[in-house]
Amino acid sequence: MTAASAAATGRGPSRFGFVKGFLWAVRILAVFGILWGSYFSITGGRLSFDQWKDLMVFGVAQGSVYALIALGYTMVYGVLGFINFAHGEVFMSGAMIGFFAANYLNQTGLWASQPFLSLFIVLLVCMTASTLVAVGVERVAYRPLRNAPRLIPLITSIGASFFLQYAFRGLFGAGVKSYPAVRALDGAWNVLGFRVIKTQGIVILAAVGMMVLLYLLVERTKTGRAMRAVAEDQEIARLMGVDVDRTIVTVFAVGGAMAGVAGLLWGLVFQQVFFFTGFLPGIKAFTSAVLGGIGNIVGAMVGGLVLGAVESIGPSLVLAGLGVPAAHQLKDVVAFLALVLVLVFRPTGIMGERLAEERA
Amino acid sequence: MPLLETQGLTKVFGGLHAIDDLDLHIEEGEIVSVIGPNGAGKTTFFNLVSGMIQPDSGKILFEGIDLVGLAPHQILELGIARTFQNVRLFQNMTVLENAMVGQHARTRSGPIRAILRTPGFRAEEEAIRRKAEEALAFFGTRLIGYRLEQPAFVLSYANRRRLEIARAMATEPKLLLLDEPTAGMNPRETLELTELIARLRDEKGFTICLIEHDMRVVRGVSDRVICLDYGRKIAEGTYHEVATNERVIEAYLGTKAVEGV
Amino acid sequence: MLLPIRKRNKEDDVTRRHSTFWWAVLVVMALIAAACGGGGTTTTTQAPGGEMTTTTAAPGETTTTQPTAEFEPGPLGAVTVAPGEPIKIAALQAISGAVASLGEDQVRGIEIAIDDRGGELLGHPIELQVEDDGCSAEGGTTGAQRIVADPQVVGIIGTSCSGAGVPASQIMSEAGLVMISGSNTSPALTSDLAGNPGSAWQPGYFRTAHNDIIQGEAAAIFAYQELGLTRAATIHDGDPYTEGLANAFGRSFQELGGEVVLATAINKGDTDMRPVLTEVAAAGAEVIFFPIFQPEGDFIAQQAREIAGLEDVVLFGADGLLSDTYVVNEFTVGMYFSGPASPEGSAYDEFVAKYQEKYGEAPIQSFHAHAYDAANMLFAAIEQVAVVEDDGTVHIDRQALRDALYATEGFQGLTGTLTCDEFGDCADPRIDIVQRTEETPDIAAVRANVLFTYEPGA
Amino acid sequence: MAQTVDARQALPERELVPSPPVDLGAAVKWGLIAGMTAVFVSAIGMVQAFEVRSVVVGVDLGYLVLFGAALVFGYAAARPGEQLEGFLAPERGVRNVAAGLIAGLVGGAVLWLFVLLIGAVDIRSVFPSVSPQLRDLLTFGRGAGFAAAALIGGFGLVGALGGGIPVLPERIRAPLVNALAWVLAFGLFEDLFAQIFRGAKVPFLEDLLYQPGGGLSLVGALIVFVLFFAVYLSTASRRETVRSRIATMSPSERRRWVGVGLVVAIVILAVLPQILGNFLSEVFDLAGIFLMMALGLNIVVGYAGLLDLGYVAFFAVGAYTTAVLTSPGSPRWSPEMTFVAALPFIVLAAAMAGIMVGTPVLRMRGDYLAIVTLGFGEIARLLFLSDWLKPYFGGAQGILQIPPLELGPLTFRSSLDFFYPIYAFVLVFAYVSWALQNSRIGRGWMAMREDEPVAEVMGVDVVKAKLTAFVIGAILASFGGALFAHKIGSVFPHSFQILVSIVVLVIIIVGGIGSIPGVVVGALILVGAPELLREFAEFRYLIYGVLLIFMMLKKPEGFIPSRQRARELHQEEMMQDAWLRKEEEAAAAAGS
Repeated sequence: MTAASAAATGRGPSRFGFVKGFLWAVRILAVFGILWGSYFSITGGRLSFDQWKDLMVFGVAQGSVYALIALGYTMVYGVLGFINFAHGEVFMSGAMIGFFAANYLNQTGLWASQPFLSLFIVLLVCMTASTLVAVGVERVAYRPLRNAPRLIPLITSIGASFFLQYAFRGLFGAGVKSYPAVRALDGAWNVLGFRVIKTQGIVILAAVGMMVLLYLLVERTKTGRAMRAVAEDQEIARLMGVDVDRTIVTVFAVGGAMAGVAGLLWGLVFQQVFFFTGFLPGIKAFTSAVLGGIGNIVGAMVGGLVLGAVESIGPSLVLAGLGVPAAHQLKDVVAFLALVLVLVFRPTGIMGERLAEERA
Repeated sequence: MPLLETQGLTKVFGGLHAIDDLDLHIEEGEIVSVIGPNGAGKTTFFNLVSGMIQPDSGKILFEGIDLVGLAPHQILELGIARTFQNVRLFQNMTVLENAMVGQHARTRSGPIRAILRTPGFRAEEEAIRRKAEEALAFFGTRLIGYRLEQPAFVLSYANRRRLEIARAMATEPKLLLLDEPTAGMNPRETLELTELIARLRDEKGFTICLIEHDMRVVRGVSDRVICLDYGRKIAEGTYHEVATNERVIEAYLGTKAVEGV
Repeated sequence: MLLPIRKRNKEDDVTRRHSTFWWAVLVVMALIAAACGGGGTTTTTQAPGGEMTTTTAAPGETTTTQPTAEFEPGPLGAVTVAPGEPIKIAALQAISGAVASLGEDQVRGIEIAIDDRGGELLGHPIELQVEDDGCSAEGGTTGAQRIVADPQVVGIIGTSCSGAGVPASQIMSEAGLVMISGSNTSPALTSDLAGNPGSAWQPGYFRTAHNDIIQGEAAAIFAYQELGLTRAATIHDGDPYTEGLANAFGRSFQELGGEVVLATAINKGDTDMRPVLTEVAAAGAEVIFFPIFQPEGDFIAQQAREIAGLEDVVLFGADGLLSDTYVVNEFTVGMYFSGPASPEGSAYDEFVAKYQEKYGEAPIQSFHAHAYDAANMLFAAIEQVAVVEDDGTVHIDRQALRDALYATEGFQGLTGTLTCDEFGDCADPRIDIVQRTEETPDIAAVRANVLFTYEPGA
Repeated sequence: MAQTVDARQALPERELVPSPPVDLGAAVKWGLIAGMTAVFVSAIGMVQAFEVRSVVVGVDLGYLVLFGAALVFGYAAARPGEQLEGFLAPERGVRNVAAGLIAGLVGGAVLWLFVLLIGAVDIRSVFPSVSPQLRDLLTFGRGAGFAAAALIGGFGLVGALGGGIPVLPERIRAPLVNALAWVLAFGLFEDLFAQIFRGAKVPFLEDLLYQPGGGLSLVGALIVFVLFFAVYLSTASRRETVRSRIATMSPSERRRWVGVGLVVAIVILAVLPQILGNFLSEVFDLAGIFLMMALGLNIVVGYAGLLDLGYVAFFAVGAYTTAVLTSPGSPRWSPEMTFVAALPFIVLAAAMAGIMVGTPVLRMRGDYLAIVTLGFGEIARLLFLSDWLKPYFGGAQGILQIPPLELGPLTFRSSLDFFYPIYAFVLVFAYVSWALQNSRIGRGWMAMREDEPVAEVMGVDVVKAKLTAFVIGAILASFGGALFAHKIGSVFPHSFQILVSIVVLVIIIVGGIGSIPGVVVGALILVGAPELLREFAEFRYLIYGVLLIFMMLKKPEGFIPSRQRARELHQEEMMQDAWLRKEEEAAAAAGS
């Protein structure tokens, strides 16, 4: 159709290329596949309505964890413009150190008698640990490279990531560490007809809360203004009297603190941590940040939620409906395909990013 | 038939009409200057013609072919080359390589021929090199000799501007769009470039459209001057006609005074 | 709302003077030197004369001493250990990456086996060379190449992963060595237990771990016949081991007359199992068989309790989860596990005590005992075939060593009574099904709580 | 460095101000860092794990690591600042040694405090490696008092030695440090050197250098030290001249030398595996396969500027296509082709994969591209792993029984054999990279990398250029995959982790992005190093991480930067001067 109309406008080079055709085919196939799979899944009645609702809640909760970590990615990317691969390890270090605090409190009995006080103490420990690690990595691996091409800090961040993983393994052993359970958070709430497991509810609330705090920090405070100035142009910010190094350290510290919060919540929900814990959530969080529009705080949140929901519902809804066996094995395939599709439809992510819009 | 013609060209950025229902034409062999205060939409006009952005409505006809919807490289193949206001060279490539890139659209050999180093490929490479050197030689000794192998970033500001023009020349265009070619040059260099622009038309036969703030340059080279303001054409004619046009003076005085008027 | 994106620097030209290749090489060398100090093989050599501890795994004392006849090497050659020189064995285990604990645990098992012998064999110190198999085919290849490059290495304890075992066993076999794995379970490496060699079978390859087929059958019989369950779901994690075992279970379960209502999978690294468990609930499974590892196994057991419709489901794991760090968790109460039959007595407790003492933590995975047995099997076989000269020189004939291992019968190990078949499957064929209850909060108690013992052919 | 210093000494002395002296306060800071490092390597179990390995005359690796911290940071504390314009060259003398000494003493004190701590409190429940044995090691088995003296004294001494390094005259310093590094390397990589000696038919060298229990003997250490010291000392000046000679060569002359170099390289390649033996050949094979991928990715990232983090997908496609087509064990369909017959299909599959990945990402910018390609890498692995496609690709159980590589009458089976086809392909691909770089299409890529919109306006069809880059990159990677499959004899999804993509990317960046020799060196070092670091078993990725950071901080442009990045200003000046001189001479000749 498009080809015909292009031909009708007259002479000259073709306006319809292979690429456009391919992308349209992808779009049509995707929409068709999703509708087809969903139709069979829903009409097949394999899952009840309540189960679909549960899947939704699970997805949102998982997405909230991604979102919390993604906030740190987005902060660093927004201000410094490079991918901090070690951020997943920053998150892991919070969760890992937090485990020892939680374990100690559990042994003293405080964990059982004063669960919320204990959680608060552990939260502080997690945040401190993650912040210290994040700031330390910045000092050693990134600051000397402030003016290098952006691929260089990417490589040092990979190096830092390796180092942190194996340093934690060496220090604390390779075994899986189990967080003590919080009895007070057993059970579920009923929210508007959705069954929300309490720990998951807390994760969702915390993610939204942290996002709002971060948003206020960036938009409403002097520090936030400095961050935005540095993000815009480091040199000019410096000339305008902004302490660039200090601002960047603040960015890493805040991102680290967010990762620390995520670490504790991880301990609450999954009760497990080991030296490799940070890797996959790190990648997923980065995916979330891109999905939402990297550099965009609200985008990180939205991206995380969407990714979580897609991972949770996608395999059951689309793949199982299409007759794919062991659909949940392919949940990452669904997640990444969703990312590709979103970017094919909206090249700068769901919420977009400022620079790209100017360029478009 | 004019070489380039726009009909009802409109581009809106977030509610702001950068180009608003613009009709203009450029005849073959002309040197046309586009002037106007900052933000009048001059560079947007170049971006539209070169295909870097797409118009919201209207047509851009080049030798009767509508350019709307074409990729920039297709437009270049048709014969439109441009330079940039804030010189955009391939900084880390050599002077010669920069100019050789200009020949990209005029040559064909693909990866397989490049790997096999066929005689056709070698001949083509030789031709590319010759044409690039030819374009560079247009600026005397400034861009040749040892400079051929220098990376572009070591060049002086004026030489970068020259190299950018040479790169555009190497694409063998019919229409050359020069975006503030003399910005940042000293008076002597400006004068030299003014002469050069005239030579470009006379010797190479390019049709030239330039955006310029320096009115001495505009007066020196233009066959015709078009003045834009808020994306609309407010005046057109010879230099003197436009320079004395009330709306033009108003537009400029409303923003800033112009030297040389 | 939006954090502005930093303006991209043009790839700044970062050049430094004196950038030459050699300089860089030297920096690396110097750095390696500076950061890591010296090097060499990671070895565990203990001076002779250490304390000799007797264990149930002590081998039969059948050292052949033939001082007179000159030693004649067999078709695969022989290892000759001069007086004072160590007897070298190698461990090819996954000690990096996400599954590092799997390999590290086994290395520790081997090290304890060496300690138990006071660090020496036939009067020679035992030297253990540890190589990383990376849990991958290429890691197995490189590691095996490195091991076989040293002509003094007698045998290999490894690999951790079947994927690494396939190429490694081939390299090892061609070099004339023997290899005993404590955790490869793929039928491809040995046989289908019906007399047909697996596609990757190599002479000289042995294992103390179970062939997937046996354990799958045991679990299926228990679930179907003893528990009377007819609707099962299986979950694997994409590891060849777990996938093989889950499928073996499914096949047996169906043959017995049960129905596999859902055969699904997760990925290593997944944490949120609730969606997949929702599917399991929807399929109406009565039992979930998930022969996977930690930490994914934790997530399944823990989260299953939160899913509507899975309140009463039977959770069934395999030896991959039969570890201390797993069963201490409260959410494992009521779970069943299949695993090798526990040996009589307190040998395993003693072993765990040594482990704890030596490494400061409880066993981190569940194959340390298999590796321990593998090492002892190897030592026993060496002792059996070694020809010791008067001056202490030891000759170990490679073919004889293989033959001795194939002839292993009734070897008492931590994992049971080991007897090798013609394709190298040595594990005690008895499988115990144990249960974690409120009263069995630690691994020893769980292992002792045997509900059912399966003996093939019985 | 020597040149610039000379130039400044030519200036009148009185205009210069003395440089600030070495900061002794900072030495305390370095000491703290040294102490923390020593505590760290102890707490992660390195000291204990390395205790059993003797490196040089009975000095074991554990203590070497420990005291190495004092040496390195003692040197760091004593290193004089950069000479700034208008300043005298910094003084080197007692003050440097004092700084090293202070750093060492502080470091030793920190470590001693750690010893006291682990003596007083049992922290093993948190740090499993902090065992009583570690305490014994750190106290040398003689209690805390002795430890105080030994650690603080020892660290101080070693720190002072480190601090003394900058005091030595430049002429001695470099050879000395290099020779010591070589001694350590010989001690560290004893196995490798021993194998090389055996392969090169000079086994007596092994007995000469090494003592029976492992580690260099005193004589061996001396031999290595003296040998390398002499070599470095005597060639120091000559290397400078050779370097400047190369810089001023004419293109045709340079081409001739490149030709000679190539012939020499091929001869060396032909002989090398025979000397190396199977294990080292294996390391080279692996490096070669990564090198193939790196050459491919260099086209995508280095030339075309497309940050691809999912490059492993193409490697996997190559390996799986090969497995399905050649193995009798292929699950659904096994035509059991030979490698040569399968080749067109492998190329086709790779090209299709390149288009599948390349097309959706065409309009995406750097970081979007990175994560989307990373996603494609994971998608490929998960699909090959999945139960869904198990009937075709074997799922988790992989595909076994891939036959050895056959090329006409030749069969390649062992690691040693594989060296030849792998490096033959490497040579071909290096040529392909070079040929593409120096062509119309290569210039298009570079222009696109520099400034995509401008390149497009200048006539580069970026859609075509990007797809071409993706497809060619995919094909190169798929060859790597095909050889990999033949070499290993089996394929499993586990071999195609994200880590592979990351390692390949690291290779090209650390080697020098866009530079073919850089990629070669990068692959050999970055794939070779972890294999050589096998010595460090579980600590090798830790060390790898530290190395990566250190490399990037010290040489962000890579080992061998590409021509564009390498153009150093002083070379420009030299060339300019030469040209101007020629002009002047010409003018003079014309005038006279």
